[in-house]
Amino acid sequence: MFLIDCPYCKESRDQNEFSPAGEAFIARPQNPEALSDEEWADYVFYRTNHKGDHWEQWVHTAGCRKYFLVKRSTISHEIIQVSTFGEIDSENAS
Amino acid sequence: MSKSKNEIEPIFRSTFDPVTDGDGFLINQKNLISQEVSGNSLLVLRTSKSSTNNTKAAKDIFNLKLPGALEMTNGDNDSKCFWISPDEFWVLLKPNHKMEIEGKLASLPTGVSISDNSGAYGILEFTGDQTNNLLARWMSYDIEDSLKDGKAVSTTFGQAPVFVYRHKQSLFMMVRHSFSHYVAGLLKDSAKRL
Amino acid sequence: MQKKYSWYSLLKAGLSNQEWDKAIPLSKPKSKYDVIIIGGGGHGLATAYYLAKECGITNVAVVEKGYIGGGNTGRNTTIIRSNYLRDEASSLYEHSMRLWEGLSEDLNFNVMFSQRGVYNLGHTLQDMRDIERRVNANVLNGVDAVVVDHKEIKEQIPIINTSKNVRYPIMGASFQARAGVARHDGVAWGFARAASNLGVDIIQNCEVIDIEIEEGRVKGVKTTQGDILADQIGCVSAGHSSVIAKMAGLRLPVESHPLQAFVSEAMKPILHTVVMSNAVHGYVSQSDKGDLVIGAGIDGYNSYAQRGSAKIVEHCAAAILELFPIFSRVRMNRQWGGIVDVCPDACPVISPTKVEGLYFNCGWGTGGFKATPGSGNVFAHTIAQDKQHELAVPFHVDRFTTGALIDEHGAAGVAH
Amino acid sequence: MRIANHKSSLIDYSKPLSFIFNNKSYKGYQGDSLASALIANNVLYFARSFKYGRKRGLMGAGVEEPNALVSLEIGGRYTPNMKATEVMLYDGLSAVSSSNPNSFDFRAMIKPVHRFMPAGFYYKTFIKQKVWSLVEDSLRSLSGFSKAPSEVDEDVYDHVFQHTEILIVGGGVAGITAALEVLNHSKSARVILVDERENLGGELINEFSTDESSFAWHKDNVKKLLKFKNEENSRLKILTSATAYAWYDHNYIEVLQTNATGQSTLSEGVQSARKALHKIRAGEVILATGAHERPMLFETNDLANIMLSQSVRRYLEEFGVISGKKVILYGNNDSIYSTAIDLNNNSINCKVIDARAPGGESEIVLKAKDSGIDVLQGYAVKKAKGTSSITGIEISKVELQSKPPHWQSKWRLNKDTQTLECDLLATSGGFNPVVHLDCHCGGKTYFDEYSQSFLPQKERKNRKVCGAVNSVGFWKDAIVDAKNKAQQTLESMGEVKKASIQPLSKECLNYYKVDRFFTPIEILNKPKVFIDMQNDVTTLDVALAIREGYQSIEHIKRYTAMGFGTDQGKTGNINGIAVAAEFLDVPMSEVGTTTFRPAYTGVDFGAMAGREVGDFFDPQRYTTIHDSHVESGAEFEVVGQWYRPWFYPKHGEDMHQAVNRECRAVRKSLGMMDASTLGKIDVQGKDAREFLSRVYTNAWMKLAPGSCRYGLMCNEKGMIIDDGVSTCINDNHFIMTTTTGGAASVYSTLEMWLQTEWSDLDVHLNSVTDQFSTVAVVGPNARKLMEILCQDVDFNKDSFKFMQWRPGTVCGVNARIMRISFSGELAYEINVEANYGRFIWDQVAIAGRPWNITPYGTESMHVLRAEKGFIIVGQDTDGSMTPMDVNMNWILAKDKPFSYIGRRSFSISALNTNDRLQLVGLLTKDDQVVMPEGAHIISNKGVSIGYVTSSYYSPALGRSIALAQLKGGLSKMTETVLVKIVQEKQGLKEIPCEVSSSVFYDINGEKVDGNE
Ligand SMILES: Cc1cc2nc3c(=O)[nH]c(=O)nc-3n(C[C@H](O)[C@H](O)[C@H](O)COP(=O)(O)OP(=O)(O)OC[C@H]3O[C@@H](n4cnc5c(N)ncnc54)[C@H](O)[C@@H]3O)c2cc1C
Ligand SMILES: NC(=O)c1ccc[n+]([C@@H]2O[C@H](COP(=O)([O-])OP(=O)(O)OC[C@H]3O[C@@H](n4cnc5c(N)ncnc54)[C@H](O)[C@@H]3O)[C@@H](O)[C@H]2O)c1
Ligand SMILES: Cc1cc2nc3c(=O)[nH]c(=O)nc-3n(C[C@H](O)[C@H](O)[C@H](O)COP(=O)(O)O)c2cc1C
Ligand SMILES: [Zn+2]
Repeated sequence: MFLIDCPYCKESRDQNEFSPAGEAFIARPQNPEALSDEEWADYVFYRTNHKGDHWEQWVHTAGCRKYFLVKRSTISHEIIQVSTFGEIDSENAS
Repeated sequence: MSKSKNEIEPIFRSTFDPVTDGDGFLINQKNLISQEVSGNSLLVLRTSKSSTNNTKAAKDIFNLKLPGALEMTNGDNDSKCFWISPDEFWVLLKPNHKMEIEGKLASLPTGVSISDNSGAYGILEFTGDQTNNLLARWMSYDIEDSLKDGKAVSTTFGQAPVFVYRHKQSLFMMVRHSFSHYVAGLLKDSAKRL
Repeated sequence: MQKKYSWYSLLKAGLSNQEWDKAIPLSKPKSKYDVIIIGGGGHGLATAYYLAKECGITNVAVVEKGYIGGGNTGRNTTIIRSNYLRDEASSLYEHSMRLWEGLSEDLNFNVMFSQRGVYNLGHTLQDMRDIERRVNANVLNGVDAVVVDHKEIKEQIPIINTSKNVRYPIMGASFQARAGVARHDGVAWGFARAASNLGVDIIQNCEVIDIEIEEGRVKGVKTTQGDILADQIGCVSAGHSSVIAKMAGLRLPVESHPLQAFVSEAMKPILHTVVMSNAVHGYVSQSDKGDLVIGAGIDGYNSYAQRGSAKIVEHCAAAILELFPIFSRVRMNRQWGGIVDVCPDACPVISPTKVEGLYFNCGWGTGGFKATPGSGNVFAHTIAQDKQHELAVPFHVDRFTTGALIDEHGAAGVAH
Repeated sequence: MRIANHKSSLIDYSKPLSFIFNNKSYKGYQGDSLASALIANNVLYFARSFKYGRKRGLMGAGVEEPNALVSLEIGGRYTPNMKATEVMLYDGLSAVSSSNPNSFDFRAMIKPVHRFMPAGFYYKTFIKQKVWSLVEDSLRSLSGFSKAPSEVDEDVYDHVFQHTEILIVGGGVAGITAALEVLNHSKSARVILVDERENLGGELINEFSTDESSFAWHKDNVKKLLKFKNEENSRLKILTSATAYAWYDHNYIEVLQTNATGQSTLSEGVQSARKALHKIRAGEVILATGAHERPMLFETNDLANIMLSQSVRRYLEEFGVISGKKVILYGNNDSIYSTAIDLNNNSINCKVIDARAPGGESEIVLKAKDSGIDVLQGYAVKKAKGTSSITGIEISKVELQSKPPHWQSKWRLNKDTQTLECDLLATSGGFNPVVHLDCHCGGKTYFDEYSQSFLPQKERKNRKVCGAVNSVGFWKDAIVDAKNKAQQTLESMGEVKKASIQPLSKECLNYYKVDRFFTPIEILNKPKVFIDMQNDVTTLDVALAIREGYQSIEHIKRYTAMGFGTDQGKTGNINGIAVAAEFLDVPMSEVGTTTFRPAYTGVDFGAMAGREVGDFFDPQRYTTIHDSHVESGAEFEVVGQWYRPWFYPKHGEDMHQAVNRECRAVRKSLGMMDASTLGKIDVQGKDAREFLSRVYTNAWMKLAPGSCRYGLMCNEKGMIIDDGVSTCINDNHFIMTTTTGGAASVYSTLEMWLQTEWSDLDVHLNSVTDQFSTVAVVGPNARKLMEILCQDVDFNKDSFKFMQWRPGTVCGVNARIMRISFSGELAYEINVEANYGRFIWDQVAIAGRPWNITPYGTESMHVLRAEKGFIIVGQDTDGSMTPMDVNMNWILAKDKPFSYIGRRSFSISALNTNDRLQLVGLLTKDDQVVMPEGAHIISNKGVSIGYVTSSYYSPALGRSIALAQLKGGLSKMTETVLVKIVQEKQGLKEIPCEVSSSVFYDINGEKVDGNE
């Protein structure tokens, strides 16, 4: 049962207030119509599913209802960093 | 026939009305009393990214100062403003106050919106030193230590979303109408075993 | 050749000092194999077995990073059934079911396949519509299935709560009589023993850490026990499929999530069949040792740790009590998790890849144990012929590009 | 046997209790455990083992006990598989052995066959599927311990969330010390101290009579703790009879606390739960869980009255009982001497067999010798003698081997044996730190040569270990260690600047030293050397597993079932590991442990579920009008979490009759429905239109204020996920409705798009589902009724058109009235603030009497909408249908600039084949036959080409109608297809149907304006 620091509420809350919302940095393509079927499938279905430190989205469902970014180890479940959208993107995420 | 119908005064039924006792108590026992506070209006104020806009809107419309994270502010006539998220504030008004405000809504600045959610929530007030113990049966939030006077948080109660705040000696919990039976059921059941 | 298991051999061993051959010989890697199978779970071992037995390819190694059967094969609730909704899926699972029915004999190893029937309960009108639809589809596909009403359920399972006045009253169920459970470890060991008997090397404590590719074709693997060359590589590593894919520069339409299960303390037999409920999120059977084997739900976050969240397990216990209130004082003895590889359409990928000679068999998610022999069988043929077995064709990874998904969320439902 | 006048610590001799065990009455005292009370009554046999049905006595005194399983009470309080050692005695208690040691047991009778049933027996037998099916049930009936309960639990279980800065697990000397240390040095930190036992003190209590100062320390420090606890605004919680059984991520620890009475009570409305599950989130954890003793191995080591040395001591010290008169102590470490001295002090005849060679004795050994205890050093027990309980032992001298053939077998036994008599053998092979909890969530262990045990990993985030679990066994050192760890904890919390650390004494090391843990190979190769008592796993089973290639400790565990029992191998596993090391010829550290998992000790399912059972299993959501539906006798349908009226039977009507009546009322005159459950989302902001255009497939830019529009929502796969009507309040304000079941997921999906992708859009979403109560007034007479109810709206059909809305006052209440229809009839939906919902419903009902207004439920709603061919997302679609598949191409905007959600997928190949399942109508040739939903349509080859999604009897048409998904259905209009019924319910087999449009009633839509 994770304890997650909501970057908006600025408080640690129990996992049962949050919902996971998938891998981070999967941007919706600007112009889907211009993509090949492979590229589109890659966006819709394919995931990195990283073993190790993993950037993902969570939403504070029962709290402020904000989506935010979490870097969490998928091996130890340790949360390494939380951040709001905008603060971090796929470029400067480490 | 039709005429006489319309003369009937509309009957307002408060959220917890079906589950409270004849005296209006949900729970009434040693060290713990829970009653509904009804008749308030609840407006959801959504704000733009520009904070000056927001501050001004809050001031103009409600004569309220916007609170910071997990706080509430108090305004005229016992009105309150709660922080829900960086762009969402709930304004709790005394009943008669709402009409007055509706007039001003037309002139909302861009990026600011208000929706009326008065019917969506019921408010329970808890007093007595068993309050924390009771709520801890169903809430993962650290109410005892973290919910100090003036603090306001949205969290869960069992599987229901709720909003709680502490004001002076009392703890208040806002519950969505459709979850009120469920929440009342949990509260009454747990109160038996404090 | 290993000695056969029989009453005679048991008697003989009992009189001597229990002299038995190694069921699972410990092998060291050779420098080169025709085929390397990555992952010594049930599916991987079955693949190796059928490669050797049906495809005549015996120069095969199964490379396992831990101990064989230590992945999901060794941590699942062992429910076996073939009553899937879509034709493609039900053909594959039914193929598997037929193999199960002769498996112990085929392997000369009792995997304790117990056909005690499986009930999938319906609690809402829509559940019942879905059940009706699935059962009808099953019957048309030659899969045994019936719809039973709550009275029949009560007759068959007297301890179940069929009261109308509960949160999720039981309205009916689908029932597959040939379905059941098997001894999970036995399945891995039985395949391993039979495969090694045919010449397959089973290499444990050997983790694949890289895949060697030359000009778009696989060359071999790097492992913690050194480099091994191979003409073809089959990856059957369940929760770790994406990790292996990455070594080959690929991505998969798969995510890894924790799925949990728990067992009670052992009791005298009380539940003689398998009961599953999607609506309340739980499923239960009683093992031959007497423990209730209970499967919980899946956690929504990605994880490679074999553990999940308490709330999922607790909700599952509550669900089991909805169905069986008399279990309230029964105690949980142990609880664990596995890493399941979930595909967006709840169906597996059995497929060649862009890399020549590299094949994936993954995405079985929460329900691949039942497919173990069938999956190994079609995957073996797929590798041997370098062409998908006809039952595997719909499970090509390209379906995510073409859109020919085989949506089994209804039938797969809650984890099982 | 009870020792007269033993000044034992826990027994209250003034409170005698009576109880029943295996149908015989006994007496005990307050403070006894069931086990100690039975020892006092000279009961030797408690149960039988799993595989061979061997009679077994007690081995331990606490949670480690593998043998003594009993079931407690009957009926709604029946509890299976309790360890007699963990049941505290109360008056009237009744228990029976899980597997009665005094009655006939088939397993025990087939002794000669046991040698043919080695580990893995079943894998090698009954290999034919048919044979296995025949024998499995009879084999099953031999398995298991207690019978399962047969009645519903009388008691309840609570969950309690707890938060603390520091959680201390274990209330022995280490835990007590740590608690006091942090309380003394921190002003604000909250502390929770838990212990599974009834009293604080742990093993220290056993020191009281040998070491007076331990008694004084205990009294003094427990008093200090209680002072902290009783302070006003106390920061300390002490939970006793409370087991920390699981450790989850981020220091979330679950503790199961048992009510003192073991049952719940109900008096004058105040109830207590039988057990409470504390869900503790701790900043820091200090583990002070102590250590479990482990047994020595020898032949027939499972006879009754072979116990752990520390347990013998515990029975003596805590309960004043002992189960023998002539005691031998056998072990490889100093702890047997403490027990010996204790026994000696109580004038109980005892003798020590020490496996260690003479020389270099520590103080306690000398002390024992001085007090006249007979000590034999350098001897090992080969075998226990006796049939079911021990009568004596065979011992031999231990010899060191110069060139050991195996890694561990440094020693072997001399051939000469002596026999010694005894009626109780107490053994100690050293101690296993209770690392279980620490390993549940990623903690590792390492092998410590000195104590020959697995110790918890030294450093872990936000966790410290102290006392015996940290291999600091001597109580005075445990105090030092605990203070040190408490200091370090405070330091890491920033409560003290620098932790003050004191050194441990020299004695400390000796205390824990274990020598000659390994059992000589001569013994290991004997039959009936039991490792796991509960599952009858022997050394030979382990050897066989290894010979057969099951060599990983995890394989050994699974092949032999070692550690699978209710004790989870607390005493046995370590010996299993040692034996495996021996046979594998590798060090123990290389063998390693199996994985430690929750639960540390068993947790009742009832406690796991807590109060989330029955009515509280899942929220039941009601509309504000719910009471009225109940009063009207409605049957309810559960949709998502909502309870919706399904139909309103009158005067003994069945559903069919009720639905026919309701439908007819709607079509002919007037019906009313509670539509409050639909999800409602308030969409505001200047980009609201743009937003709707992106998430719906159709166009929204031109919808005028005052109008409503139906929308269809897809996911990126192009599949339909939701539908509903959205209303334009003004250019910046819309109210979207969603399906009842889909509300929550649609809302969060929409928020996701806004927050993660389209943060540039000026749009705010608010859920207003609960804000409005919605009463639908439906039927040709709807307008007449509305005109009565609401005077400030013009209901003329040309001014208030279909798909428009008007603000108005209904019976004095502000309302939004939408003219939308899910039935094809003239219909209005009155939306009012929820608190007026019931009032408006009642007013509508009263005012509608002249038209015989009829409330109708979801079933009639389904029939009515099916007659009109309106789909229900989730019933007529299943997550794999596109808008094209349901013949709704008209709802796909072609020229929206933004590629709305799902649109790109419409062009991929598989979504454009002509054999996709498509939604059509089906008309049975025999118009009175109603097909079962879910029945399949078959091709002439007999394979499925589709299925029935919705099927009803249409009262309006006087015939049956159905919707179906049919392969290529849209191009098969008027063709005849066969629907196959596989369950021959009404004697039907194949039903011929005509494929038709999915609109059956009022095809041209003339009814929507109602009666003029
Ligand atoms: C709790 C739970 C309950 C379940 N219940 C059911 C059920 O009731 N019915 C059902 O049909 N299915 C069930 N399943 C699903 C089922 O267990 C799996 O689908 C199935 O066992 C997968 O088998 P496998 O052989 O593909 O995978 P695994 O058994 O997981 O084997 C994969 C192997 O690959 C190895 N590996 C990974 N990476 C490497 C590497 N780099 N190098 C070498 N080896 C590697 C792993 O160690 C592992 O042993 C359940 C799963 C879980 C977790
Ligand atoms: N060699 C040794 O290690 C050894 C030998 C004999 C006696 N002792 C004695 O052990 C004591 C050491 O003190 P200590 O405090 O470290 O250990 P302890 O055994 O006295 O106390 C540990 C306490 O933790 C409890 N506990 C364990 N796991 C728990 C869980 N999961 N949840 C709740 N409670 C749990 C135990 O019931 C026990 O009361 C000394 O009194 C010493 O004399 C040690
Ligand atoms: C079908 C099944 C039944 C099991 N029964 C028991 C049991 O009776 N006792 C037990 O301790 N563990 C039982 N286990 C759990 C294993 O001990 C173990 O937890 C599981 O295989 C996962 O491995 P791990 O805990 O070593 O990671 C069972 C596992 C499965 C899959
Ligand atoms: Zn938040």
